[in-house]
Amino acid sequence: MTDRLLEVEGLKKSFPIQGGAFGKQIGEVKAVDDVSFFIKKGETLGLVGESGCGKSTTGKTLLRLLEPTEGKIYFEGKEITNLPKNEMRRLRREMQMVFQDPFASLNPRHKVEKILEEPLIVHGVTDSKERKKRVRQLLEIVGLNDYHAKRYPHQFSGGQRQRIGIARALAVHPKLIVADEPVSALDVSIQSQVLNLLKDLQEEFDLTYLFIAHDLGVVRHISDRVGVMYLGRIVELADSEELYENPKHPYTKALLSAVPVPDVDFQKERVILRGDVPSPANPPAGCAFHTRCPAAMEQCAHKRPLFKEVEKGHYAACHLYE
Amino acid sequence: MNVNEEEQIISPWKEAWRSFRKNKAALLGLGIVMFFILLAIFADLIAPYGFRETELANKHLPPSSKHWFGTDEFGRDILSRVIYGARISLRVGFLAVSGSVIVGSLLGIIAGYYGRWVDGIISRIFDILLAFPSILLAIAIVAILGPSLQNAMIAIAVINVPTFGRLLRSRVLSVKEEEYITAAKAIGMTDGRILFHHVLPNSLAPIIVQGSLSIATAIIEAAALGFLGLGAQPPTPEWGKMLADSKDFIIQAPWTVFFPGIAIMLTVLGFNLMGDGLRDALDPRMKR
Amino acid sequence: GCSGSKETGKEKGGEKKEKTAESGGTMIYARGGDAVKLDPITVTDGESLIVTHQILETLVKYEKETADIVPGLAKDWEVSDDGTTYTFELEEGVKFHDGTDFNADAVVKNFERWMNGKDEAEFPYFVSQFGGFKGEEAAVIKEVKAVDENKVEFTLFRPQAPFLKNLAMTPFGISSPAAIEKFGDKYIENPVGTGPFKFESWKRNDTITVVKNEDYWKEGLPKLDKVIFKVITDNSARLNALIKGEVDLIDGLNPSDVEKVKADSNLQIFERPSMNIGYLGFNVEKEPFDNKKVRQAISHAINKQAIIDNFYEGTAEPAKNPIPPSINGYNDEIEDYEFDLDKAKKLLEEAGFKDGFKMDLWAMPVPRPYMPNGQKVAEAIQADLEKLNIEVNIVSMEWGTYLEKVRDGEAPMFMLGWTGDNGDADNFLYALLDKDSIGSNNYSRYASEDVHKLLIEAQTETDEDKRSELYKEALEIIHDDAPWVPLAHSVPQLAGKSTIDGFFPHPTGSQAFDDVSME
Amino acid sequence: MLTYTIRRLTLLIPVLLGMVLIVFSLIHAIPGNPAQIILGQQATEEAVEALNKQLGLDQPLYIQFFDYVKNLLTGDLGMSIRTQSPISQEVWPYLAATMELALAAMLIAIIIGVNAGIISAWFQNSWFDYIAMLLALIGVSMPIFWLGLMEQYVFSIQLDLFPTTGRDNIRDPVEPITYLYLIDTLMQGRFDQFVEVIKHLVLPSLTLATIPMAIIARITRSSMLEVMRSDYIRTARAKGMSMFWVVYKHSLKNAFIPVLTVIGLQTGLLLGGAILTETIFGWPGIGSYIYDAIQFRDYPVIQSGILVVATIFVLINLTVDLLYAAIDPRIKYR
Amino acid sequence: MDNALLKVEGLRTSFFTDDGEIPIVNSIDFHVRSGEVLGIVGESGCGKSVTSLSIMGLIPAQTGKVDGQILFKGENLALASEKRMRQIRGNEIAMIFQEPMTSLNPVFTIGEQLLEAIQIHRKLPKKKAKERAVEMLKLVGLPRAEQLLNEYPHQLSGGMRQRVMIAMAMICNPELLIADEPTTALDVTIQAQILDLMKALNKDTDTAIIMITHDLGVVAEMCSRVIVMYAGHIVEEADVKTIFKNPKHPYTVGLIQSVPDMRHKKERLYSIEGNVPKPGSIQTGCHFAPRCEHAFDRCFAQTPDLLNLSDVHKVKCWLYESEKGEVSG
Ligand SMILES: Nc1ncnc2c1ncn2[C@@H]1O[C@H](COP(=O)(O)OP(=O)(O)OP(=O)(O)O)[C@@H](O)[C@H]1O
Ligand SMILES: Nc1ncnc2c1ncn2[C@@H]1O[C@H](COP(=O)(O)OP(=O)(O)OP(=O)(O)O)[C@@H](O)[C@H]1O
Ligand SMILES: [Mg+2]
Ligand SMILES: [Mg+2]
Repeated sequence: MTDRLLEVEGLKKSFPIQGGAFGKQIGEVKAVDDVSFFIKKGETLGLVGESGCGKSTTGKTLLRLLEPTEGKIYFEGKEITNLPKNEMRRLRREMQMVFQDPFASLNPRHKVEKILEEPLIVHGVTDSKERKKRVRQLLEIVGLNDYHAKRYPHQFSGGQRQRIGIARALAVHPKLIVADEPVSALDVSIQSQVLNLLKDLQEEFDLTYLFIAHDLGVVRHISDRVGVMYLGRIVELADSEELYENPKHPYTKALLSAVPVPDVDFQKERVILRGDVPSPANPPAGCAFHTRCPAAMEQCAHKRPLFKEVEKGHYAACHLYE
Repeated sequence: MNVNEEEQIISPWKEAWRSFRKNKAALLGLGIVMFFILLAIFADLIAPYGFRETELANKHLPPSSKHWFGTDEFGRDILSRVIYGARISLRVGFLAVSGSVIVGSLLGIIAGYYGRWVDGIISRIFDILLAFPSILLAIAIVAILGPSLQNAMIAIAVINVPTFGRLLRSRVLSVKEEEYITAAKAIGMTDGRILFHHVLPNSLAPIIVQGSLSIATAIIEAAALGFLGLGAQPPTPEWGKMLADSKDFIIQAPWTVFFPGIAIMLTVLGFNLMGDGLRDALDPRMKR
Repeated sequence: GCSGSKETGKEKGGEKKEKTAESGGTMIYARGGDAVKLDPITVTDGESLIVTHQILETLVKYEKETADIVPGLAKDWEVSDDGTTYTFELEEGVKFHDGTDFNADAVVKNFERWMNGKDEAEFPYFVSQFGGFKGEEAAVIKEVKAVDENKVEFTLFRPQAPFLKNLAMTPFGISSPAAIEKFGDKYIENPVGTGPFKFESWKRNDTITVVKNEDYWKEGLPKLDKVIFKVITDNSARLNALIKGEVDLIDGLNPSDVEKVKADSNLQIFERPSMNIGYLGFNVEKEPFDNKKVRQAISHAINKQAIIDNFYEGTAEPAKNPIPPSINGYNDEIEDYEFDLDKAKKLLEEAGFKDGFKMDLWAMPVPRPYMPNGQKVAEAIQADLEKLNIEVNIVSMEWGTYLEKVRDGEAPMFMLGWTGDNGDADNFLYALLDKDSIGSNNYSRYASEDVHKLLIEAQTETDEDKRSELYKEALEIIHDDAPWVPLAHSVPQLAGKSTIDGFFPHPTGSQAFDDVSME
Repeated sequence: MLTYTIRRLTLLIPVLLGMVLIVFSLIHAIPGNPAQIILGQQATEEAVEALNKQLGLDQPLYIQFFDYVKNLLTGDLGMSIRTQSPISQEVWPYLAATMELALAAMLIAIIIGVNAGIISAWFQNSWFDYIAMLLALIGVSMPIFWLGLMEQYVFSIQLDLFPTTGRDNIRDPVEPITYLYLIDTLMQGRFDQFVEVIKHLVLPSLTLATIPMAIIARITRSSMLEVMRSDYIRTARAKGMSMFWVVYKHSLKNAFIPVLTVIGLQTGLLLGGAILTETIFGWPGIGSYIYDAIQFRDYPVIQSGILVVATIFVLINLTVDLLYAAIDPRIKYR
Repeated sequence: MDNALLKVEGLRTSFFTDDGEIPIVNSIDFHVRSGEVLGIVGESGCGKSVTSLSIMGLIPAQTGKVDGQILFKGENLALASEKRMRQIRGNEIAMIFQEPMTSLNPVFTIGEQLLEAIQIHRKLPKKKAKERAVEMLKLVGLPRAEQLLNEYPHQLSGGMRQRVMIAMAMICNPELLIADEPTTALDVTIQAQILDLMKALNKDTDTAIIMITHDLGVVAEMCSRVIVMYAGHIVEEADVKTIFKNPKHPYTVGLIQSVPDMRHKKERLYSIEGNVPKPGSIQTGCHFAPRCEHAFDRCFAQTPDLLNLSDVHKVKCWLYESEKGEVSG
């Protein structure tokens, strides 16, 4: 237990759908639907899945930027699910977030300096000289220069902005960083710069990452373990090596085969899935994937498979492995 | 890292000013507005006569070198009255709009930030106020308070409150959803700080844009109330009132009607041009 | 009027269509406001009364151009020596527009209706002119009874000098009792009388149409087929409509437009003899106007002639008395306070206001016949008083509030005026300056015992000459006390097509169009 | 769609109630005694008091309010103090006059405004664009009472092209049926009168149309420009469609949504905001009805007049909202 | 090379901006043969979309200027009238765009938009046209084709919309299809479906495709020949094997190396330092030089020409001048 920095049990998050003649709630989007996992100190857990499957919601919920509907969250062994607002705010220095959109996540009216100073102010660094020093350090850490401090976000390229976002997260010396698709808005040549930076920082500051992405290549590159999400559920979770070489869940298999590989010689067998991802407002009964699953069985349509360890350290939720 | 050393630090405001400066129409608008502001400030120095210098014998003199814009029914110099009128109209515009900005923004922020029933009530009040054609509402308000410039100003401020209230509310709601707000929350920032350091500064630009456009309408509304006899009282040289007072002489002394009308139109045009320019320069949708 | 000739061409074409054999055509009379109700006894506004004047007739009438009394529906009358009994002999064979007969009984029914009024608001003029309803102490009329088919006898509690003049007022036009019964509440929009014109239709805020009464009891009248009363609120718009030939006759001509009309050969001006007074009043209870010297000082400081020249365009005469010259009792011997700033300054100094003072001047927000533009006159007065170091702040508010507040004595200095109802001095002096009228129309709150005595005496005095003397004496006192600065007796201007014939605007404001014709 | 309509209608209830309350309190806060004004300057104090009592104005305010609401629910808008007739019967001619004027103005504004906006957007930065947009800017900056006076002076007095005032030829008045004179004259087959009515309509409706026309032109232009930059327009062009069809078929329908909002808002504003135009051109509409009522402190008329206008305004905007559905299938009506 | 379906020579496109005329596409040459799939890769903003829009003649004259030759079956489209271009667009050259969400008009039904595409070019009676539309929808693998005609774009998912776009593009049997990042906005599983479909269409109808993308995986999977663009220039052109096996230009090399490979974990990714230059900011020399590890003086002073390394391999880099001195023409 001690090596687990964060643990999540049966996490659920749903958003109400309003409608009808009086704006009443007429349904809900089950964005995260009963998810359990843990992250060990110093490791990177990758989370992949198609758009809308609930990756971001999971990330935000476990930082309690969104209040969980159900489930428990433990941080360093301590339950934080019901922590009062004040204490939670203090805990924020331990867990930080890096966002997907480098354009939207920086306040366009603040100078970089101010952006980086803010977390310091919030967490009680009152001496302004001290703060300035720290800002300079942070910029250096993420490969930017002192003179960048006086600029506004719009004067930076996407990759540079993402560095600023990372610096902001680092400002308070967090233990955990939830990186929500930090590179998907970037071009390949820039993407690799940021990925390298993230790796370097992890080593230097002994960080733990929850790394959310939809690019399987990127996830493999950076993660120690990888979880695959589908319609608000984690369908498979294993060491990254294991998951990529030996996928168990049919969805994982399909996903892996669907990725085009930049290699002309590489021949592979494609599993092309039929149809689209169903709506999380109205997910299929039983196994959420059974509507598209090439290996669907009769029971898949009404019985929800359990998420359990099928091999050592390799978890999956599929009736094939029962 | 190839950073161009000469590249300057451009704040969003500076950048807005840059693009504003390139906009000829906007500059023209700014010029017109500045012109009238200067007229207003230095009216005492510029105006050849006092605005209430009555000389009944000089009644209705046509424009001449002595009286560039002619004289009115009381023999007062119209040019001087138009110049002093700038004071009135600009003051009405600025004060009335400031009033609506302050009250409207406050209500809008409260509504947008607290949501739920607070939002419900405030938004309904805005809906209700907006459901009345504004001039009718203004007339009713002035009727209660009694006709005077100050009361006309209050009426105009009241009818513009929902405009700013709604603007701010929707701004707060949309800024609240921005990722940098989530980022601020993730840092552990308090709600108050988020409001004042993130939400408000990012709502300023649309307020400025709307404000400058609203000053334009406020000036027209004040003139309209003056025209109906519900605004400034004599001998205040309010443009609308000047129009109303001289509309009976449109045939004998057209200049008495022409110049105040032109003054209103130019000022309003100036604010509109400037407002349009500001919108182009400040509207974040145009950026990136 | 650059287009006059073209217009007339069009005009003729338009009229031809309507004209039948020997018809007199349609006259369109445009005015600033609509009637309120067409039952004249229930209203006080001129716009209603001028319409009902065409439809209903009174027992006695004013002479066409003066306030002298001539026969109306009553062809003759007798007054008892003590002045308390009036016997009227009625025209015979007169019929109401609904076909019922006009007779003594109808007259009695009308008066019975009025005398049994419930509150003053119902029949305001009845109360103000005849003291009150049946059973009230102030009531003047004791009884009205039919002596025979065509004879009516009025018995009064006490003599009333202006009784006949009151009876001649338009509100006391005789309605068809059958129609009152038939229409009930709706009678206010269905007037039925004996007049030269019959009511036809009323489009609110737009037009009221009356048509020729073919069975009118006066031979050969009316000459016109139809009169349309049209509302055009704005003075200049109304004139424009006249110039363009859209209407034939307008009232409320701006003094500033008089020259223009005169210059147009297609148009003519009609002047309504003045029966009004516009004045600047002081609240004599308020400082500093409780000081006679201050009031006199200001009387010296106002340049009436300049005001008249500029804001009445000369269509008024300077006033020195509170009553117009046409009224019996006018005191021409009075010497007006001449425009003299030095005198004014001296008086002010004597009163202890050498350095002047600050004061609110209330200005009327609406044009009235006696004051076409209160605001502007106020501005002129403001400029005049500035020279005495009196800093004047012009206050204006909506008309109803204005009247109410001035009546309550809130205004230290105000502008107002009065138009006579019946051409009698009592209707000016008692109503406006008697101490009994404080809280009512004595806005100055001027209370002089001497004046009061004279006015009360004049009320019951039936000898006109004696009355006249009494009023002249009162006017002397008033002049010296100077509770007002009488400004002007304006001559309201109307304009019409030059083809209009036989029209004379009566000083009271209402006149019949029976002998008006258009070529 | 039906539930959406019902929902929007139920949402109207609190708004309407709030409107009634606000109007009522506003009107009763107005100083000035209606009785005084009705009776005029010459009336005595007793007369004024008596009339107050007769009109029920001496009752406590809350009783007056509840009575008023109760009456409203039964469709009774009250009695005009001045004319003593039910407002519900009286108001229609005025409303019709204003509606005719407002609709004519709106029609002019839409036809000219939309087309000017389209052409400006199409030939962006051309001289037409510059001139049209400059005119539009001047249009929104114009005090319309001044414009009205000037138009009246030039077109009616100097050039003698149009009549100065009123809705019809006073000498040959329209016999009202619906009080919408254009319709009435046609129903009666009086084409000469129809032409007359149109002539009377021209100047006031042009004056009234100025501001909405300018606003519509500007909105149309900017929303056209936005739409024309959009991907689906590029798609349409990539199909080989001609620019004309792209503009009139693809762009306009999309661009029309913001324009529709403006049209809704402006139509409502025209209804009430016509006061100035109505006074200048002697148009017996609802604006002058209310304005006169204010002069006469005719509480019931002011109250109900404003309410009627505001209700129509609200309903127009509701209609506009519902119309979106016809144009834009994306708007969901659950 | 003369059997080229499309031959672009010296294409230059520049835009008029506040800062003056800014060249976005700098004199590029390439060609497309009938039936082949040509890939264009490059980073965001390098001018891929502008190139394709220039070919289609969809750069408005007020905003930009297109120079050079665009020979389509021997006809210079750069000089063609708007009328002629309309006949070609959608008929002989069709195009699909990156954003399936916004590329369909939200206020018209799928049917209306599809029929429009046929009826502009083929005078088919309505019924025939409808049949054709249904046929196309089936061809791109959409279920419920008849019903779909009456639905609005917002009722469809992203993948379905992109299929509709393809159906619309293919409805007149064009000879060339320009696909501008057709799958970038889609999820991997959906992307796989669409790529599959396009491959099939290419094979069945023999329509040449220009596949614009920044995903090297897509290139490897789909294309036979590749053009690499950087900052408005073509920096390298070769068949797909050569590009991946034997890239020459430092940019191409860097690009390929910086992609994380899903199949095996690299310890550290290669990365090209710096950022893509702003258009118009570099006046002289190779535009990649500021980020290039191998850059030398000449690179900053002089812009290299496109060198023919072999028949199928061209590169724009001074490093290879000595290897093969022959300038392509
Ligand atoms: N605030 C919200 N209100 C309602 N529904 C929401 C909200 N936030 C997310 N959702 C819904 O929850 C589901 C999961 O969203 P989430 O953002 O977590 O997906 P994601 O996996 O991060 O997708 P992407 O790859 O597009 O970022 C989606 O269907 C989304 O529409
Ligand atoms: N209308 C225009 N006016 C001015 N500049 C333009 C215009 N259109 C495109 N550009 C500029 O041209 C450059 C190339 O744009 P283009 O869209 O071709 O890039 P791309 O290679 O397709 O990128 P992406 O991968 O992001 O689609 C960009 O810098 C863009 O800002
Ligand atoms: Mg996400
Ligand atoms: Mg592109």
